[in-house]
Amino acid sequence: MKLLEYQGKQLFEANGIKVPRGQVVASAEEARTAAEALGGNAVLKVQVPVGGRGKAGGIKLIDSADEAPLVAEKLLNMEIKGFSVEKLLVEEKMDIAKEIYLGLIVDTDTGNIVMLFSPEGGMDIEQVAEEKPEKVFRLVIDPTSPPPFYRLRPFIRQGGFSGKLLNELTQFAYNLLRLFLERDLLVGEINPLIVLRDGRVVAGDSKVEVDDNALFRHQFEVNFWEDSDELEKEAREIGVTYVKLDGNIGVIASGAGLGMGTMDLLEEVGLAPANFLETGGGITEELMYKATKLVCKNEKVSGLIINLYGGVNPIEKGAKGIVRAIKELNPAPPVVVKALGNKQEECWETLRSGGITVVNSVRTEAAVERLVELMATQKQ
Amino acid sequence: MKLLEYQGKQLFEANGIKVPRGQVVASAEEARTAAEALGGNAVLKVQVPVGGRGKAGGIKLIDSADEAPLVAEKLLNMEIKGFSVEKLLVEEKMDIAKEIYLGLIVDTDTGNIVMLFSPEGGMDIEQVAEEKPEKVFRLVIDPTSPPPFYRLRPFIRQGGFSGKLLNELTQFAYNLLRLFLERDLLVGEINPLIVLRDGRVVAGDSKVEVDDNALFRHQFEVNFWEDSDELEKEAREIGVTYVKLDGNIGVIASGAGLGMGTMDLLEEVGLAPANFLETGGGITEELMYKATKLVCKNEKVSGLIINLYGGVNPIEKGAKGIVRAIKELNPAPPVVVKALGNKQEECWETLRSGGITVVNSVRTEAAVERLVELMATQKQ
Amino acid sequence: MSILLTKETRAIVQGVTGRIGSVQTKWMLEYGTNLVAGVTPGRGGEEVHGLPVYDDVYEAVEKHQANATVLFVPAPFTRDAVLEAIDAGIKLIVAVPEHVPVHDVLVMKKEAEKHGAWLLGPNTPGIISPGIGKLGIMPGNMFVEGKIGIISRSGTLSYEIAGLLNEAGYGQSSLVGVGGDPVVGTRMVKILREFEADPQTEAVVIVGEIGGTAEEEAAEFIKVMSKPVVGYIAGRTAPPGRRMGHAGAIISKEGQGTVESKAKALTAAGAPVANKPTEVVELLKERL
Amino acid sequence: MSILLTKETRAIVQGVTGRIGSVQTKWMLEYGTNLVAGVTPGRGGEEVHGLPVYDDVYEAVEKHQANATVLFVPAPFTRDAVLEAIDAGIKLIVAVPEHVPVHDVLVMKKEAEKHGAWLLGPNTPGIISPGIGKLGIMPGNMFVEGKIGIISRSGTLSYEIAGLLNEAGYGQSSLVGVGGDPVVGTRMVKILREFEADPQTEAVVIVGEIGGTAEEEAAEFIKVMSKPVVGYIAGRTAPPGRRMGHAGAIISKEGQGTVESKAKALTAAGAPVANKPTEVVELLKERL
Repeated sequence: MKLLEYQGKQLFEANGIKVPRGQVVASAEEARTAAEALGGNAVLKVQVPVGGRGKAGGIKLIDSADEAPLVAEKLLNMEIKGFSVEKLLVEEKMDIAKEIYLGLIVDTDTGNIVMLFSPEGGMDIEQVAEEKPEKVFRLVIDPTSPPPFYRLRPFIRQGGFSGKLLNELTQFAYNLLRLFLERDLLVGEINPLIVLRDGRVVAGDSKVEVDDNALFRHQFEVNFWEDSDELEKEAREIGVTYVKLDGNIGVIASGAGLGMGTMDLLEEVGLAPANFLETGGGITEELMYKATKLVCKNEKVSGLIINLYGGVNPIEKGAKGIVRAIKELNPAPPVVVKALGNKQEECWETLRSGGITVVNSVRTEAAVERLVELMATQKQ
Repeated sequence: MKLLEYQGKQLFEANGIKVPRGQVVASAEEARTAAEALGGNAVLKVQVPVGGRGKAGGIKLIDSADEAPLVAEKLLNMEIKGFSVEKLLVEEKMDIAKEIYLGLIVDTDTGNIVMLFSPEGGMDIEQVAEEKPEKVFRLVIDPTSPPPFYRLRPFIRQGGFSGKLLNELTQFAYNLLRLFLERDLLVGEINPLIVLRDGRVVAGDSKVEVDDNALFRHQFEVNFWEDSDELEKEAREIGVTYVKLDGNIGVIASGAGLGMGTMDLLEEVGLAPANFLETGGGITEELMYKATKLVCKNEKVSGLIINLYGGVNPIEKGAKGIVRAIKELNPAPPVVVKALGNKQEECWETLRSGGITVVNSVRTEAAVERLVELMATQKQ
Repeated sequence: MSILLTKETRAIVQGVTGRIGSVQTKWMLEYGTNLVAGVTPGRGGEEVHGLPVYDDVYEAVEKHQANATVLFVPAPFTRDAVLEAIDAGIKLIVAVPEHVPVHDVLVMKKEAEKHGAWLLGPNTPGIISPGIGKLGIMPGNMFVEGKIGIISRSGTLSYEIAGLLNEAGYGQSSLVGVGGDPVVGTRMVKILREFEADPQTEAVVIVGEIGGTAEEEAAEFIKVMSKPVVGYIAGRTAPPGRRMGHAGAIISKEGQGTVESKAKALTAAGAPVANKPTEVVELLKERL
Repeated sequence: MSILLTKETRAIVQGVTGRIGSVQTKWMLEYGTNLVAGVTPGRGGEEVHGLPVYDDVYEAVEKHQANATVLFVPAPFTRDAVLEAIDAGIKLIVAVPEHVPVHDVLVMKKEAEKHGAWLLGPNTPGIISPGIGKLGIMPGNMFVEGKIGIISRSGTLSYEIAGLLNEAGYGQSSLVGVGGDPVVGTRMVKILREFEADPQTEAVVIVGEIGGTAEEEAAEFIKVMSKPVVGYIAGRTAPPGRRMGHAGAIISKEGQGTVESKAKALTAAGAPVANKPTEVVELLKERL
């Protein structure tokens, strides 16, 4: 789960990472109140789950609270890279002396955690990393023995800092690392980490991703789900992975690899997926019923391919859920189910009695071909 | 700081270590209410900071709440090994199937933590340890890498347990270890750890000592100081170590070793210390003033020996505090101060102008001899 | 011969008393797998499908000289179950559970590496050596004993590939699922080395996916391998992978992690890459 | 020669900018100690009594090849300051602060042992090698260069013993305070071995205390030592030591930890034990 800037900053603040004064708002009037609290001198930032909002005009400065409603109104009506703006963060304007980069990430290949730090932070950090790699410092962290505070000081010192500022920056690095480890973050990034002219240091932005699989052991201060997509919320409740895409073929698969493989084969015949839905190993009748309904809520869906293997999954039970869902849909799109594995015969029988087209070949291509036929038939 | 049983149990409960139902009370009436809450079937236990209270008659069983006030009254009037009983713990009576021993301690010699476990717990555990050492299992714990839960299970399994009970006992061991580590305990002991006939497991008693020096990093659920001695409480506030003893010579030293050495020399000439007071390295005028007054609050004190070295301690400032305290005391006991080290001349001068006898020899014996003379003079 | 799961394997099942654990244990036994015991804390002394159940792995190892384990424990308990197995000296660990937190996987991976244990998963279908046994959830009837080794990041896709191989008359020496999570216990290249050394295996199929650099790393070893390798990489049309902030961009190795980069690396190393599963068989035929 | 603190010692002061740290630094410098730098996090770039101040120990070691440190940091920060010094490669660490939590000492002690560093304290007056320098808080004027080594668990008592030795014309090679806390970084016996090996030292005085088994352990080594050893143990009349629950009784070694047991062990090993400080000199005279 990727957090919005304001959510990440709330998490920062609760964990000792200083952030600018500010408030998140959802209306022009709230924006005025928030700007007044800052003496009118404020910056308004759209809260969207994508980068590049500055270049897209999603960040505006104001000099008085009176300007706030009008500017906020405009920002709240924007759409940035397909995301409509629901919230703004109204923050104090800052007198910036220096912008620093600080980030933590999991290196999926080695299984290490990597801390990245650069005294030349800000919008162009990737360029810095490419052109002046000596200005980006890396600390490889063995997750079984993370460094104590005192080990981080010489790491940060490499950026040319000393005295109080060195201490302050080390504190940011340490607190971010603690947050990262204690709250199961996948990404924790502060860019820019801002040194103000008055000597204060604050997190100018936040980029935080939490591990959904670790939520069972955390009580977060923030309601992350608040601003997420309706269908994705529903998928989370059902217990499946759902990603909305641009095409018109609904895809359900009992594994991520199989799902991707199916999508690749759709492309081969000129079809585009409307979504990616992966059930994992938790198939039940109910889950398949809900998943099928969920996929078809997307009005673009004009065909559905379901690709299942019965290893740990009881596909014979899943079949019942599919039949029930398709019966309730009116109109139902053409559906092809390929299902193999334990109890495959029982599964096929259930589907066929429910009027569903079954492909019992090991070739997913055969299922795709069958779907193309069905869709062509229906069009006529 | 050693905790009373009920304090230790409050700490246990807050840390997932199950205890019997019960309540601490300070009066006969409260005892009745507490007994009623348990259906009248209860055990009353005096809360004193010494062992052996059972043999001293400090534990009584009752069958109805009506008995409670009378029994409580008697117990609250007891004195056990010099400690008057201020509080009782009223607990449910238990149907005991098995008594187990579980304890954690710091091995001061090796710097390890040792977990001790015996399936034959209860009052005679020390005897078991001596006569059947094979029934007492030890787990040596490196404090830099304490064992995870799963390592404790085979340790507890040695006691002959399996299945649910093994799990439950391992949970006690794990929770006690966590408590010990997270809250800086010096001793954490459950004896007996009781297996009830209905299968529940509860901590029948608690023996807990917390490290006063680590209190800066803890917020305890329990007010440990509530029941401690007045003079010891005051000493803690001043910032010195004070132990009350049986004799009549007040002792103040700027180090523990020197204090003990001084006490040993008093004994050589037939005198007995009224207390042990060690200032540590934090001497100020105020501290010496308060420490001198504190020692003399004990009415038995008929002579005072103060033994100081000025290494990290500013003895010239301490001297002012001594002079001020002695002036205010009426009558003041005979006092001898031996003081050496940095700024010793300034220190002596202050003391002498204040009318205090100074010994400037390196021999503590000389100070003791001088005190004997002074006390003899005064008697005449 | 086969790799990792061999005739010497004496395996236990962690989480043997659970719903899934119990069913899968039955199927593994029916498949002929040499399971010697089960472990579920708090259930020591019971029996499941004739297997004695112990409270901890240490006891199962002590009493049965177990040297492998397959786990069916809930995701929140997977880390500790794996660490216990490692600590008890087990050298082949098959972690089936999905939804294990990434930070838990990091710790499991490091500890396995420190102790020289093979950790497959988490989120793996497991390992099957047809004719010997299976530790995992793959349907046994989808595999046939033979000479092709399969390494896969995806359980379901590997079933599809195995099915196609069967149709074409190619059985499998072993199928190893490394796990479908972003971080897994064992790098593909390590398994590849085992197949290269295994006398039964005559060719290897790598079933890869977009993301990470496991396939690129494998390609380096393929260059010096004596046996033919064929690849298939899923995810050409997958939504662009999570971009992990700037940090992701900064640490990523230039042009790695895409289907194209993987295909390019493998092809350059002499391992042709199929565009779809059915092509795998054709490419293999050309090389055998 | 002397032990631990020698002519090769290049020491830093951690907590050099604090009230006590600054004063003691002045006195150590006046005594002739080879101090090369100070460390206080957040104060890098300043100067104290002519010493450059750094933000961390790593930098001080890098720029001055420091090999020893003496600490004057508040008790709550002592653990991390010591661990940093160990991590930075320092091999002689003098931890002066008192009131350091026992659990912190446990960790410091283990880490020092793992890295082969000498950790004196906490709650130690430090070490002084008259004629060379001192790392600690002992008043310099109470010590004279000579041939007696002193090992002490008590700072103040050791001053008294040194004063008496001075009166009798016996100077000291080194005085080592191991620390007065229940758990300390270095066992007495290790220091004893250094004195045995030190050419300047002709005899050793052990100033012990009730509690623990450091003196008993030292006695074992004294049996094979070539140099005379004299002991003094304080605490004969001390209130009975904290009895640490039943656990204390169970782990305590039969009849150890009392003044009597220590005196008995030392005497049996050939090291007579004085009843009072003045007797130490007499016993020493008989042996030199």
